[in-house]
Amino acid sequence: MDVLESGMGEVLLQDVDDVREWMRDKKTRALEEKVMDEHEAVRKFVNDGDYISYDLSSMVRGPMSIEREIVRQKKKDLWIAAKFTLLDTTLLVGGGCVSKIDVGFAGLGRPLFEAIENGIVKTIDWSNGTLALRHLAGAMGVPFLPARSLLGTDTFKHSGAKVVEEPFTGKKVALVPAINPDVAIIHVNQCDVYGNARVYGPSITPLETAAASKNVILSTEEIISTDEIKKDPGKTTIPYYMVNAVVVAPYGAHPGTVPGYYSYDSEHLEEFFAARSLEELGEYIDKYVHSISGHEDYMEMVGGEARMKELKEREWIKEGYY
Amino acid sequence: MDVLESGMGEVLLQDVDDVREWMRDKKTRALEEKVMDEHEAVRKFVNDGDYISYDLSSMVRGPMSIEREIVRQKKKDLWIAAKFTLLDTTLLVGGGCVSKIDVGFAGLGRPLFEAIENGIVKTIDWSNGTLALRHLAGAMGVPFLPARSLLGTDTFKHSGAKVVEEPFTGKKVALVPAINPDVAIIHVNQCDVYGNARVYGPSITPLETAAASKNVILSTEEIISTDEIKKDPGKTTIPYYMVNAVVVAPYGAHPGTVPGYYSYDSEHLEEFFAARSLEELGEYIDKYVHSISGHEDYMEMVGGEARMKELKEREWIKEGYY
Amino acid sequence: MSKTYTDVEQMICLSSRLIEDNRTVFVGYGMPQIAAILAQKLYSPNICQVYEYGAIGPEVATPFKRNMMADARNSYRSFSWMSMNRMMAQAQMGYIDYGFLGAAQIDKYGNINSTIIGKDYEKPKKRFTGSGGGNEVASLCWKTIVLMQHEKRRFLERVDFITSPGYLDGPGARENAGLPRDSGPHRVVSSKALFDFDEETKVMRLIGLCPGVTKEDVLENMEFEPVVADELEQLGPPTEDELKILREEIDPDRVVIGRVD
Amino acid sequence: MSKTYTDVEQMICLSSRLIEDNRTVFVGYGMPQIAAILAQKLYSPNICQVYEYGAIGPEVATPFKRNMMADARNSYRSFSWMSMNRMMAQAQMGYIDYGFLGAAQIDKYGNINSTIIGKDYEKPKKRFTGSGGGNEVASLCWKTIVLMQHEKRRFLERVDFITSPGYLDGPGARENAGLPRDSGPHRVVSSKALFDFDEETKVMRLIGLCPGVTKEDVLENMEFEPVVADELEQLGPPTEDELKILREEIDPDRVVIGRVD
Repeated sequence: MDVLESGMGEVLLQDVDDVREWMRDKKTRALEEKVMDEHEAVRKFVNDGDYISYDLSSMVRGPMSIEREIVRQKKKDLWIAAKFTLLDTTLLVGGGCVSKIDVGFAGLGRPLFEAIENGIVKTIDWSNGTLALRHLAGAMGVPFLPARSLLGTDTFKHSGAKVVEEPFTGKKVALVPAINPDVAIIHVNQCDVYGNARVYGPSITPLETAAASKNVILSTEEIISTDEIKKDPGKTTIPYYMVNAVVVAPYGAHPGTVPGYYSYDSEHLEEFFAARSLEELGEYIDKYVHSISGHEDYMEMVGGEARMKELKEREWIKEGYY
Repeated sequence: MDVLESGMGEVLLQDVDDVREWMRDKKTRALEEKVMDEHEAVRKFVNDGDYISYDLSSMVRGPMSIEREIVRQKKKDLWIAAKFTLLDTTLLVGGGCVSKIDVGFAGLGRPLFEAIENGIVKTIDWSNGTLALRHLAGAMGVPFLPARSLLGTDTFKHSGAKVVEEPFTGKKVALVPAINPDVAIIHVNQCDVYGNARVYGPSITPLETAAASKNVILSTEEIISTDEIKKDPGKTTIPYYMVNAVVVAPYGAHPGTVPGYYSYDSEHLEEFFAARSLEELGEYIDKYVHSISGHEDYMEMVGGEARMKELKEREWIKEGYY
Repeated sequence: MSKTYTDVEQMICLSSRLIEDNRTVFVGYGMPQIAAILAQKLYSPNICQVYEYGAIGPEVATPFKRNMMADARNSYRSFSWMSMNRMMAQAQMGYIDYGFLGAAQIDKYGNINSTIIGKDYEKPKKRFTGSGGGNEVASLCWKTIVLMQHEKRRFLERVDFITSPGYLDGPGARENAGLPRDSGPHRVVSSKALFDFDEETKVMRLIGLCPGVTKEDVLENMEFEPVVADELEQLGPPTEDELKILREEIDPDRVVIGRVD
Repeated sequence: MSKTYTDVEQMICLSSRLIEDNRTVFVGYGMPQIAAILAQKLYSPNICQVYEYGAIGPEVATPFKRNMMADARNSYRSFSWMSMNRMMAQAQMGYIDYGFLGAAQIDKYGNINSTIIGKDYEKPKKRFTGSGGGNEVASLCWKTIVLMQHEKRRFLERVDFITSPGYLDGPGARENAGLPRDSGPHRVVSSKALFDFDEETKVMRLIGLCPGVTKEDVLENMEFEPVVADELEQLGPPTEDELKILREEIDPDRVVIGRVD
């Protein structure tokens, strides 16, 4: 099982035993209330230079309010896992927070591409599937997992994967190294004050990301009681002991959507995508992030209760959610 | 990444590309009705010499009616994956169907142990966790997955796992080879005629087992409409295209329980466990399997409607099921 | 005679006819989403669309919204909602018959580039989205169908960056690299023509022409020379039915399909 | 004076006092299940029990039914219902503080045998259940507590078969084998005594005596000689509260705890 080939991409390697120790010592199994506001959550758990992972995006259930707070607090030099991302990467890069991106899907729009083309941020190319798999490896407490993708491509060459001949049947497989992010940011539909959380609908990797990460910030549409959680345990996606902070953030995915809850805000999205350069994106960010103090102000700014009601009504599909 | 050590246990190795080809050619993506009776399902999909895996057991949601049919049809020389098993292994071994057992948990009771001690069946020792992981590997289409258990033990030596030094951080890890069973037998709460199936409650590996297996027989407490499935897709554990046969088997887990539906039959279980030798177990099997023609007769024999109603009433916990 | 439909409509309609019914189809971001909806509404009602974000078998609600993937409409009335690792696993297992992708560039062996233009990875001339789920789709599904604008700068001898694998550098190369046996690019649908791949050389092969397009027109707009089939199929234009559904049901604002000038 | 409680009651009560509150506990099949229920009812209401069959944090309904694991009672009012691979992954990640196991045999390094007695694997003198989830629990949880009937044939110099790892053959052996750092056997609760493990030699160490049991009584009933602590704790008998809950709420039919002769 010799290594036949190694990708040249930089990888944040961590010893699985060091990660285990962190999970033992720094995450509590006590039923402690973890509710705090976004300022405190980001101040406490996001540091310059951190590796950050957020969950499902593509304008769907993205943890936008927390990401805006990260920009507001001017966190620097972040390394982000951009699996299936549209708004998120662009916002964080536009806010000057990012130095490296593990690319699954780098998002859309010129400002982000401009930052890459100009060398402002460095990319390490993977794929959505292998980034998801790296989170699964991180969540399984193993140093790597095998895959039959990446092989033969330049994506492989620029990734940090390796090719080996496996010892059971002699197949060539790619091995992808585990990711254990410093921080996970996940927007959920419901959770209790301890962090037992429900995610409705299809998903990228909410459980894997929460399990693998050293610090986990949940933002949630609403808090429900632990009794309600216990009445339907099959709905719990993330157990409380993986979670460090719970931030109540109704409409926290705006301008994106939370399926079954509210539609994305297509008018606002046009404003976002109208930014065709980093400079123009900077103006958007000044307006919607730096000029205001937090998510509550933001919601007022984008239309308040009335607008939210409208977005809720636009979401006519309810089946299968809640 | 040299192999440092290899377990001596026999492994049914399959080339992942051969398995892929089977999944392409032998399982249909068409929405075909797959409902058939237990006789036909077992006749069609279980062959002498097959590797068989059943899902969650320990008297919970075990596919007992199908297992009784396998005994009734006197299938021979089966190799079974005994993860978390109590009744199932004992019944199949008692019925003379089994030649090899991959042991996670070999079950309880003297008859089974007698068969092993006398060399009637051969064991290959693993653990529940690594057997589950081998099914996950099979369900991921990779030849193996890594684990940090088994290491250093005689369980490892008698398993078919290997130890390697992995190439990212130099850790020693165990690699367990994929299982792709010839047949999976899974008892589910509900499914539609195509095999879109719901399993409620915690579980061992229903999805992994269905995905990994070349033929999948579902037995189900009830059939529901596809429309109902589509109204709540988050509840679907197994998608239809993994499934080959759907057998309607209300109370199919008897004398075990289906959580939230009906309790186990403790009185009948005493009769089962009263068999202290293979010979006595043979008498039980003659009575409850060979002397009758199938599940319907069996249900009559063990008390019919009245008894079933009783077992349903005993199951006072309903929260979280359905 | 001016055309009564757009290039995008042509590509979408043509590709929607290529999906066999009763098959699983791994649908990529963008145009393929629309083509899959059209296919299901018109030609192959029983395809089972699957998406990297975890939806299995949705009846995608229309109208389709630009840039949207994974929202409630895209996931509507699925058979099951799973997650990315599970979907990729199922593709890896061989459960997914077709992959359906768009791309920025393709080369003669069907290798796809959606990462960068230019040879300097650190400072690319142009950066695109990267693989997304494309690498998995092209690696793991049995047959990949690629949708491409037909332009010379997009049909290259060799792409600047192989994001997702075609036949790499020819016969046997996929298997040698460890990719699943018998998988690979199946069809390329461009705004001018239809291609498959030559069985012996694994080079892209011209097999059909869009209405009003000549063989020369196709070849002039490609950097490499494809194999050309002995007989070229004359491909039909978008039908009235197709256009009606596209324009009235699927994309009434014409944000993806565009408008005829 | 005849005893007013059984050996099993002694072991269950003693072990129930060992679990710190606010910790995750991976509970194995059999006696540990009952001990965990008792612990949660009496001493550590906020432990989070986890089970290999996927229940996280159940408030197990009583009375407890013999041989039952994974049924609705065992899963009652959980925080989450998952599956085996996910639970094992979480233990592997370091999320699970305690492992709680029963065993047929144990040796001086805390290695557990629940597979066979005899040296011929093909034709064992006696066959048991095998690992179950025990190998994962003993490998992956931080601290393992083992419940054992105190008999000479069960406390061995070396078990016939290491089903689940203790300290293997001494200091450093777990780490050398690749097992997680700083994990391993924490306590052994027998029907006569309480043991931990000597930090330097990793050999089982006697630290406490059950009521009415002498050190000699303990040592005579072990094949190997454990390290003996300088001071031996005098362990209390089952309390009235403990017995009441055990006999009235948890196991009224006394199928597990048994009856005093």
